[in-house]
Amino acid sequence: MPVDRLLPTSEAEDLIMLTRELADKELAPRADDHEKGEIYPEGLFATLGRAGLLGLPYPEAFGGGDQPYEVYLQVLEELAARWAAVAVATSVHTLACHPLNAFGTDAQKERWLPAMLAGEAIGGYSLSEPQAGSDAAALTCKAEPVTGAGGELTGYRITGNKAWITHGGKADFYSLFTRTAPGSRGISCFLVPGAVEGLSFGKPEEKMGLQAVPTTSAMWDGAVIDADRLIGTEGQGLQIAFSALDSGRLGIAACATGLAQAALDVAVGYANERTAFGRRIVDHQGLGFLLADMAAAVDSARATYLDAARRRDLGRPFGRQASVAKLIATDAAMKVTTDAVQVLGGYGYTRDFPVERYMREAKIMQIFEGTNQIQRLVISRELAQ
Amino acid sequence: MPVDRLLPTSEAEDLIMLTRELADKELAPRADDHEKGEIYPEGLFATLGRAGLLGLPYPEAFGGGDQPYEVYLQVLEELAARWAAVAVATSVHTLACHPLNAFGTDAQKERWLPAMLAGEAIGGYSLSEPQAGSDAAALTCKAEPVTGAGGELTGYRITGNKAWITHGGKADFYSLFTRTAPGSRGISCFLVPGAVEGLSFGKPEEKMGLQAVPTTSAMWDGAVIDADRLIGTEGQGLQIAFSALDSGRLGIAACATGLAQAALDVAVGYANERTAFGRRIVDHQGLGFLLADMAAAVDSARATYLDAARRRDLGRPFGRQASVAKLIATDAAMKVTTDAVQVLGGYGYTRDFPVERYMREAKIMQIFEGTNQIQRLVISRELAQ
Amino acid sequence: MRRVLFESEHEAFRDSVRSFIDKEMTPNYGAWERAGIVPRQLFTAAGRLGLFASVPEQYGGAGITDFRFHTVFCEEAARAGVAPAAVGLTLHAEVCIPYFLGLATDEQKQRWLPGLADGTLIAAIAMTEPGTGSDLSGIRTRAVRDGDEYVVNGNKTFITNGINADLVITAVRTGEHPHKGLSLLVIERGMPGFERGRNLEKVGMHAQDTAELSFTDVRVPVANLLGAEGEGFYGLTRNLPMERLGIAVAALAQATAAVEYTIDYVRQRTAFGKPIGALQHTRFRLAELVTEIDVTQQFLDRCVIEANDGTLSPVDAAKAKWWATELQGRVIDACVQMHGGYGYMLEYPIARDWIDSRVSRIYGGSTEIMKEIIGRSLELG
Amino acid sequence: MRRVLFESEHEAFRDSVRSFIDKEMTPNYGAWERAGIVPRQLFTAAGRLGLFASVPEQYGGAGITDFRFHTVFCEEAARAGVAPAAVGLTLHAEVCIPYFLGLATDEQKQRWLPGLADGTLIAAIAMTEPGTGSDLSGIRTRAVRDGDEYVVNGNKTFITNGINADLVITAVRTGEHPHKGLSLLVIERGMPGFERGRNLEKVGMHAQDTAELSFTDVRVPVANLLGAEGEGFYGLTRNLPMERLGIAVAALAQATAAVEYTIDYVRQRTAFGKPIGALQHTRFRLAELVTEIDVTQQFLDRCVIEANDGTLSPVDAAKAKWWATELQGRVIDACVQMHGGYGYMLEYPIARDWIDSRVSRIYGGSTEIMKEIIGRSLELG
Repeated sequence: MPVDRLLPTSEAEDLIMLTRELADKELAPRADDHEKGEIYPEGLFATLGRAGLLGLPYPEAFGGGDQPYEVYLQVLEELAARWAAVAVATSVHTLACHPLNAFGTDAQKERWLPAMLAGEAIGGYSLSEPQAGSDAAALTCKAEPVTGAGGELTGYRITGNKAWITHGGKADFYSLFTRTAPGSRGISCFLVPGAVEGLSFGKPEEKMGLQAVPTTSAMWDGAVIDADRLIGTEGQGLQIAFSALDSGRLGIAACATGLAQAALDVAVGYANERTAFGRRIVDHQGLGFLLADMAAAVDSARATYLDAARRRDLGRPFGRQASVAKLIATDAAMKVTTDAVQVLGGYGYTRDFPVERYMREAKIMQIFEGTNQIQRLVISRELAQ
Repeated sequence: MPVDRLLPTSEAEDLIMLTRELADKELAPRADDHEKGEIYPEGLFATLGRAGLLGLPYPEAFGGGDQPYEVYLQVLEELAARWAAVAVATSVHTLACHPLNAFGTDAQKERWLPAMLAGEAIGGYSLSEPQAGSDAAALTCKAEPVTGAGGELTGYRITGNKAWITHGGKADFYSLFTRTAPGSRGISCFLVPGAVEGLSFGKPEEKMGLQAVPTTSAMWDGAVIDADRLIGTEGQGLQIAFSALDSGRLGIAACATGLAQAALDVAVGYANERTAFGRRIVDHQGLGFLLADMAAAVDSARATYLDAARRRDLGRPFGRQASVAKLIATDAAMKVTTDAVQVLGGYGYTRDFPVERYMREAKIMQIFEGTNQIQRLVISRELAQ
Repeated sequence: MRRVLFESEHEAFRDSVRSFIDKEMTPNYGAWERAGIVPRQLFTAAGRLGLFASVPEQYGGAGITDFRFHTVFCEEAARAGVAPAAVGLTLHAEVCIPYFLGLATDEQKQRWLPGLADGTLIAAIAMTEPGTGSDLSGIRTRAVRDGDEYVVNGNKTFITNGINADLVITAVRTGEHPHKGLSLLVIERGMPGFERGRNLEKVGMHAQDTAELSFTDVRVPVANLLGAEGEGFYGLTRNLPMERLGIAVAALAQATAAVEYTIDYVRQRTAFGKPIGALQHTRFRLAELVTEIDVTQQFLDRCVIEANDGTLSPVDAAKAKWWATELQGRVIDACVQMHGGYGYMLEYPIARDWIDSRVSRIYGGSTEIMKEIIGRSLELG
Repeated sequence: MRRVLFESEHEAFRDSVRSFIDKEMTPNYGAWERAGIVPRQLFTAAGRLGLFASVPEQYGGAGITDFRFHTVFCEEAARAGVAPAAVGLTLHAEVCIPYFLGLATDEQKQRWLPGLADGTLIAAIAMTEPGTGSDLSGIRTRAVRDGDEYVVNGNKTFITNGINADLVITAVRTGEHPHKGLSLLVIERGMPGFERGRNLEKVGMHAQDTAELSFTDVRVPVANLLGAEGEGFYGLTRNLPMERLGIAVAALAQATAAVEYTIDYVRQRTAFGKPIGALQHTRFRLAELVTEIDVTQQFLDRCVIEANDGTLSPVDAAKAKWWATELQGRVIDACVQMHGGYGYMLEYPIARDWIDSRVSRIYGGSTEIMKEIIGRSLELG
């Protein structure tokens, strides 16, 4: 039974219908095999791009969908309900388009943005380093100016290691944050190509889940990129990164909600069919109440991220609400997927049913885009006057 | 710091401002003394009525405010943040107006509704009986026809006991549900006056909280009421009661959210002032994270009841969402108020600060308008296909 | 699960305690709640019962320090629904008397122990001040030496037995060092300048007096110094593990009693034509609660044995305190919920338990302080 | 908190277990995970270690039934991060062998016990069928008597040791009564018509084989009937408390090991210039976890003592099982979270623990079934 959604326009309703159809056809049937085999879904993101799903919250002028976050996030949720790794990568791609869209010059935007929003160029986001998780001021990877014969700036030489890059080694471009000067105001943002001499990627991390889309480290060994790939000004990097943070958290909140919804749907379907002691197990009160709490958690997570999204769409502050949404939705996803395994019993623990995968996928959502402990830190600092 | 609300119109914003001013002036300063002394706030509901707050979701034609539930509930929340008992009684009054508004004839509405919506007549709701909590089919209080000389129906004679009546003995009218025939289709709804010969009320229950507004039982000892006080048709009572159920649950969800917000505000204020071991306690991570979880629970509860309210306003099904909202918001209120006592430590346990009262008030919200176990039953039945 | 804590003498004591509670406490409990205090005679009656038996025989006690007797008393008070009226007694017995046993000089013992043993002298301990909680370094009540006396000025709050107490072990500042500047003085009823403030209005625990105390130029003889000057911090902290274990034991006893009430209730109350105990949800919830209680009981029983052996560590006591009191909160809250509307009505003991029990996560060191103690012991960096 | 469970012989056994794990298990563990199974030689090695010592001396064992040795083995396997490879061994030792000890005839004992004792015969128990979980009355595998043989048809699933097993204690239906129609047959490797299905793909526990079994007209001699015909239900249920306690003990051991890894991790990992262990939130979370573990350890240790005494009740075993496995889930999940991104990477043992441990709340009777057992014992109506 599809989710009963509140949507602002009939265009948005059509978009959700399109997403469901596409996702039912292209994502759902393939997710299991790709995740088990750790096989990257070649060509799939191009398909999503052709359907217009990879530039939804960006301007039509550059080929985007001009959709409010309220709608974009619900699309993401529908994708996540079929294949979380693809939804997460879509969220990361959307995030990776943000620096150029918000801080690039018109020339830069005209040159690169249309291909990015059309999904012809898939993006990754490269902020973390091995020893700097959520602590951006501790970054050490550096970009040094390269000058031409006349002493003019022609490019930057990049040296250092980055970590935890979703789509690493597969993406066509990365929004990269590196150090151009000491201190927290010495970070700059670059839109770098996915392949350049002196850039190599580590082997994919062996993760518990989200295995179809690789997460890798990147080694920058003096690679030189053109000077015009600097987005914004030197030293503006942290400002750019922070401006994307809250939106990225909403993306994960939506993915987590979709994942939880999928787990709930499987659990409800199973509980309606399986019988024990002569009755359907959904009619046993102990299990019925568990399912009710799962459903309440999913509904409430959705309402919470949509509240934050609507604030963003209205141009109102939404940072605290984004942290609340990420915290509530990913904790809900962890609880709901874990309980879904329980509902299916021994079957839930086997790979014959998808809930075990959902549970493994949910765990990382409590961790990335700022662990939920970091979200609590953000909220509590807002409460400290 | 007032709650940052999303409201649909500027008229609604004005209404919230008016509510805050009125509540700061008339409710907040008196709540403590009235609750401690168990003193009914005489005249207060008339004041609320004059301000237009007692008929908000009803038609302007009869003196109502014609406000969507999305707005009405946020008004209720603002009241609850100052004085939960008054907000609960307001919710009950609004609920008590529902049978007449939705099922009454035009003549009945013209006769009674304007005074009710203007708050000149305050209402109570009388469904429960001592041995029938949420189990309406088990009602035994009965209404028997009284006929005139010519055998025509002139009234009903009511005999039996009712329980758990908010505003019992104080209200001007009650929406009363009694049995006119056996079986679950034998319940009828009457709009009865608050004073009639043969009707008496028990002494107020000694409750843990919400003490300023009495909760009593009612003893009907053959009291006779006019025949035209039947709302709808004989036997339609359960249908009427069920049609009000979901809206009543949303009212409690809003009250619980307001109460939780008040507790959060006190806790945050205290944590910003009080120091321990040389720092403000809000800066201790253990406490900061607790406050963050409290804030997240309040935000999420509000988003959840508003999602349900918007569905109601759009004329879409919202029964499941109302149960989810009641469950999520009242569980959140219990957790947040309990933790607020903890934040204030020993002071939290004394009557010098209001959080101990908030905690006592939150407990009943998990219980009335259908215990949270009943909500889970409703949700799980919806999940059983 | 079967317990292996008690010997036959404890079960015999349990019988005495039951008849004591039936006779001395239950009939008067409502009146004490309304009065906000228990009468002084309750202490002398408890003395006759043997509750203060840890005082040595030469001073009128029995010289028996066995925490199991205390455990029995807490369990029975909880079962009878009179636990708040027992708080002052157990404070006197298990918190205050040990201060005197451990720190008093022979002369002081002769002065005070006989009265403490027979309940004619009621003790309290005054540590907390307005604005300081568990942070002892913040204590500002000052005692300035003047010849053979100290002149004491300051305020204390949240003092259990604050109204009834004859001897108040008071933490005072005799020097500037946050810890080494603390001393303990026994301030006695009637000393000029020692005033009791109001009996605080609390959310629950109505039968127990909790007061503010104030000291204005109170002249206290040096002979009333308990332990050496500057050793107050040591004195205050050495007995904390036992105090915390006592709170844990009482908390678990109350949770156990609450579940017993609730089992009785759900067997009787019907809904949709069946006892609500027949509903699977009720059965599951009660199964959860009895499990939590059983698991915790075995742990606390081990702690009691270690306490008797003198090996209970402050860290294990902290574990017992926060775990048992948080459990108490969870369990009693669930029991109220299973009572439905009746659980909110004060005529049902479960409603009183709910409001009485909230404080146990706060006093004797809050849950957060307990976690700090345990967390530090892990030496995480 | 200090434990009072073990004697010196158990600590000596602990040393042997450690060197056994270091030598026989840890070096091969990765290969076993990839293979989805442990080799048969592990069972014979475990026989030499003394893991199957409950078999009487006359049949090649030592006649020692002391659950504390099992406890030691579980704790050390968890600490070394090889617990999934120990599951088949402990199933053989603590679930299957007791069936033979309790139900086998002398003739059967002579046939099978020597091989079970030295690990050359590997046992499994086949109860669950596709579509039936803990509901034994739903068993449909049928054994029809034909002269001196039964003809068995049906399917079983989720069978631990399903691939390795030589002797499969199989629950079969010999009559229509839901319970009294059940019997136990020992079906042996190689009997015609006994096929093993695929080794199931599981979320974790990769080093342990879990298989589907099918029986098509398998002819089993009546001499292989374990216990009397129609007494299968009794046979299946009598050993459940021990099986459940075993799961609880393993679950707590794994939670304990997870906290130990995590303490090491938070001491080393830094953020914002300090070890993350210095952050108050980390300290509080770990304080909570060690408390929960300590509390539960004392309870389980009591259960082990009762198990040895033969007094452990099914209800107390149910409490131990659900409580310890739910605790394991909570604790390990929190430990993953404290590892941050590294906790999601399979090279860290905590990540493997997380996926391995999920099943413990399901097998041996799910949490819900445990609550049903406890709830019914309360006789609520």
